[in-house]
Amino acid sequence: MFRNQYDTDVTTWSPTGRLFQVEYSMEAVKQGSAAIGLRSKTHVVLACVNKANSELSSHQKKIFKVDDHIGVAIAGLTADGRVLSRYMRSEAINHSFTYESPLPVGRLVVQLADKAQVCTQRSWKRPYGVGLLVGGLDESGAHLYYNCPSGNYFEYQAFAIGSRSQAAKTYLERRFENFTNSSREDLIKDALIATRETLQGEKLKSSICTVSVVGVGEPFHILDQETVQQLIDTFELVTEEEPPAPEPSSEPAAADQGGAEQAAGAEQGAAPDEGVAPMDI
Amino acid sequence: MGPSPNVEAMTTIQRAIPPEPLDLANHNPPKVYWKPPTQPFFKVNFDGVVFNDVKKVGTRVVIRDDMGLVLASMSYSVPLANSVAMAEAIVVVKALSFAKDIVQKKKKSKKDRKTKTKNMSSIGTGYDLAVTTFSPDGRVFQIEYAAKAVDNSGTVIGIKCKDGIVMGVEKLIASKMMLPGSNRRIHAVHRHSGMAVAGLAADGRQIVARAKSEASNYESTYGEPIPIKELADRVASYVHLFILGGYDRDGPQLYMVEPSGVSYRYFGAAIGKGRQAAKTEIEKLKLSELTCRQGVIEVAKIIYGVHDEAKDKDFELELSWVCDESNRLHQKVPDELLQEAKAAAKAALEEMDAD
Amino acid sequence: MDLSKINLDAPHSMGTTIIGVTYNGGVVLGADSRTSTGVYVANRASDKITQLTDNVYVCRSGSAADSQIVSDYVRYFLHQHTIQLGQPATVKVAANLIRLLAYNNKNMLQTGMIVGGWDKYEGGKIYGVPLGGTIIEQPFSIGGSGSSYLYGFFDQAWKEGMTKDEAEQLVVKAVSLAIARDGASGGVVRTVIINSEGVTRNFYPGDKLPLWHEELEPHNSLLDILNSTSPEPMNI
Amino acid sequence: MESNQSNQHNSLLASEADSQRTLYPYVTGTSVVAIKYPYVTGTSVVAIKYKDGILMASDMGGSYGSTLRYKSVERIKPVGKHSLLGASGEISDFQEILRYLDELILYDNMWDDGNSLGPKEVHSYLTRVMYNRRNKFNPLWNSLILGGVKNGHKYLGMVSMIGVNFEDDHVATGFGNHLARPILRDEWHENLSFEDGVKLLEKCMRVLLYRDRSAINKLQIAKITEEGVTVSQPYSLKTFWGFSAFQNPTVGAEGSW
Repeated sequence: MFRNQYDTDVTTWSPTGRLFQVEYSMEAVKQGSAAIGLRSKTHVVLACVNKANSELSSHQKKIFKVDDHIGVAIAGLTADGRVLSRYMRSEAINHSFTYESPLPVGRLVVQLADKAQVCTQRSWKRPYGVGLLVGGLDESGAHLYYNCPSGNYFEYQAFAIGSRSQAAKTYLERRFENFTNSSREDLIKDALIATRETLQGEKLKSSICTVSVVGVGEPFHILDQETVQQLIDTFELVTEEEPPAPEPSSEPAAADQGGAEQAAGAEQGAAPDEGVAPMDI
Repeated sequence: MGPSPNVEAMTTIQRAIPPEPLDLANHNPPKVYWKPPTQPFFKVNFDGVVFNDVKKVGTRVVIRDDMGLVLASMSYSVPLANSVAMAEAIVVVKALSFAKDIVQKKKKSKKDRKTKTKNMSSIGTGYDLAVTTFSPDGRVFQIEYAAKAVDNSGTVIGIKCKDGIVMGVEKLIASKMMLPGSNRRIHAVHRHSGMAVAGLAADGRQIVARAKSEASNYESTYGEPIPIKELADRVASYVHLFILGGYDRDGPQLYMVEPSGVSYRYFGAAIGKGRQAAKTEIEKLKLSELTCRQGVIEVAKIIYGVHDEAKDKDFELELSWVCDESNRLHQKVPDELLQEAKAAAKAALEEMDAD
Repeated sequence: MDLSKINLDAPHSMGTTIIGVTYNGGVVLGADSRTSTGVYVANRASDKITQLTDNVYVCRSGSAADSQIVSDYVRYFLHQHTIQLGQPATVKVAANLIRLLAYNNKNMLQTGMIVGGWDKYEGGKIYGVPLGGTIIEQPFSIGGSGSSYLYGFFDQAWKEGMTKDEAEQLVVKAVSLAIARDGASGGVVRTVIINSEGVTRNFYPGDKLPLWHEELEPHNSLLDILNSTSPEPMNI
Repeated sequence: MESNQSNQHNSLLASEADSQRTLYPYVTGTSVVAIKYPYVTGTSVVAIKYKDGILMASDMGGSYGSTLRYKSVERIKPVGKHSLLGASGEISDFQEILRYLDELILYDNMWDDGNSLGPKEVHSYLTRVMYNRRNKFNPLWNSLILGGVKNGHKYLGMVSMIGVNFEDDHVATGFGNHLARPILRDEWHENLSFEDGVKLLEKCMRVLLYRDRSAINKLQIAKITEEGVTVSQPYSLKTFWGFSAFQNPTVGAEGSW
């Protein structure tokens, strides 16, 4: 796995002006099972794929409630994700203690990004190996942000992260322009379809995905399994008519933080002779 | 091993594994391992190693000049070849193409030649791994590498008009699903000043946080807003590259702060990828006659002009001003004006294309 | 009077009259010169108008020690600040530093101050910083124990846009009036005039001050009066 | 020595200090947080909700003991775009609070993200600050009134120096609590026009002027609506002295003074 001498330490610049450790931490996001987020003017839907390490184990929780108006879906190191979502909770609760009003989503996201940035500037630290899709509602409407281990954050209409998220992104890119005026139900439907895209042919079941919603008049909550299954059953009819998903490969499904995905992850990794630091956008 | 007259013509093959184990106790190392080439030649040394356990062939190439200074080095691994001979062949090809690459790169950018060679000579020396390490010729390569990140980032410009300051940023966008406004590069620092940062946006926020606290500390101690010059001086010590614009009792001022810790006042400044072209464009403007409202349009035109559509992804134009029209407050340029500026910039581009 | 009951250990305090007045072009600061320890006059020629920078002075009242330490600190801070900025500090900055110390240490400081000066941005400015650390910009400000006797006088006599001489005369008159009624104020009247041209200090000795109600022309001795060819000889 | 001095001073200001709640010194280890007294103080502030927003009135006096030392103290200040703050009590503490709020609003504005603190948030923040300071036995010696309008919601509340806080349709601090609130209870209603609101406040301020010895006849009225904040220029109210008994107080009360 040794790439070069500039990638052992977070704070060491490569001759081309890149920070390899930070870039590698972004690779960690690709190792985790997919998380998907999309928003309309009034609602945000976060969905994720749950992969258990074995038949006998349960899966890791990947969607967390931060406050009534904010939720987060993660991909990558779930342990890091839990730490960060706990941080977000405490920021949100501190804000509502002082001001008796909800913390604007965009501000929480910047605080979170700043926290992540600190880890990229201390040689004895490591960046958080987790990507977060933060969905929330505040006085300026519904928002969806992606927080990256590099300390960057971006606002999206729709986005997907994690393993095989490219398939979901492709689906979303075809449709995102209509999301602004989507109904809550349509958003959930698109979230489920995008989730299915990442499964590479595996059947979409409520047991392997989690869906959550936050929106006007609807505090953040995770939909229960029966509801999700009902929705899947309803939509399955429609999806049958659409062009089939990319041909399923025989590759085993990635367990969260599992090693199975490493090969694919490395492939997507930053090629060493690429000139511009990819995180710098 | 031995002198090679031309990188493109001749190379030598060096065995990785010594033919027989060394008797370290009685080992008498040869007096000379390696001789530098004579001018004007460069020497390319390379080697291949077979890693059986991971089934890979590792290749190493190093190019040195007549002084023995390393110009470039590279290591690369490829899946295991069928035979050792084939592995050696791969190494030869790799080494040659690498050498050719370097030569071409040097030819391609005559202007940047000096810095390129400089940077190349740092690689592999070991003097370029820590900010606290000087190279024998007294340079800190880590700082130079960090500057690279800044050089590669989107163009950032600032101009001083007669009634205020306008700053603009070419913010590259990775996905079309991204919405405008996030991962900002221009930040308010106090009521009357703002900062446009190049390099990593996340690092930029850190410096902005410092600037904010310097500004509010100053005000709580002295009871009046911090002069822009003083703010520039204070933040300069935190080492970064950015443009600081503000409007204080001495009028509008624009500073560029460099990583070396110096700050100078400018009429117009540009950093990032397109800085050279942008500077040329700024020089054409009659800044002393320009109002900020007009300046906004010009800044937009410049940013659109220097954006390399072929190479770079989509971008978002981020604009801010602090001027009489904004009540001397640092603010985002109003949406209506931003749209007007974008339209004018696009029109100017099309006109140029038509010519 | 029982001299043994005089408390000579009482803290030195400037039961004082201090004044700052703006005029068209600058400011005039004024003060008496009496420092007391209880009822004992510890210093009859003290200078209560203290320089902070080239262009800013402060009038001190209350505890002499407290006001000195505050002005020493502020002078030091302003010195640093002047070097840092490479230009003179404004009156506002000086006043704010005084306020900062006065407010943050209000339970330890017994001093009220008037900051006055001139700078190129705002011109002549007067700031009052009374006990407690409030800061108030004023066209004129009075302070110290003697000021109680001057409120009415200033309400009546102060005019917007006075000349330098009018302003200084007003200050001298006011301080002498206060000296006449306030036991804690006395001695000489000192004034400091600050404007774009610089600083002028004036000194009005106690025997050159105007005489007020029930005050008499001073003499060397009764003998002089007796010997004088007064039309009405003393009636013994 | 120090305490001796401050005691002397206390007696000078006794009437003001005694009218405030007494705080006992709090001993932590060897250090004692001393009791503090207000020095320069402002008197009542009165505020009401009206049809389009909030109206607030206060005079501009700054008392120093019983001396009316300052007469141009602005005791009503805008806080951001949506709020108005009025204060009675220690002026230096009010200035300190304004500095806190200035920074709060500045940092809020610097986000430049379309979110902003409304009156409710500012009031809540002040509540925390006041209560926190009183818990350190070092209160900010003020009664504060916070009014504002944001997104069509009118907000009017107050905080005391010990952190007690509440919302109401009309509020008043200091003497206003005793003299103005009864008038407001009688005459206030939801749909007061701007003109009627101003008249009602002036009625209160006039009564305060007659009966609060710290009040002065130089006041400001501030208005906040969805459109923004306006603080009036300083002005004086006409007073009424035309009762015949005033002309001739002893008529019908022989031997009176």
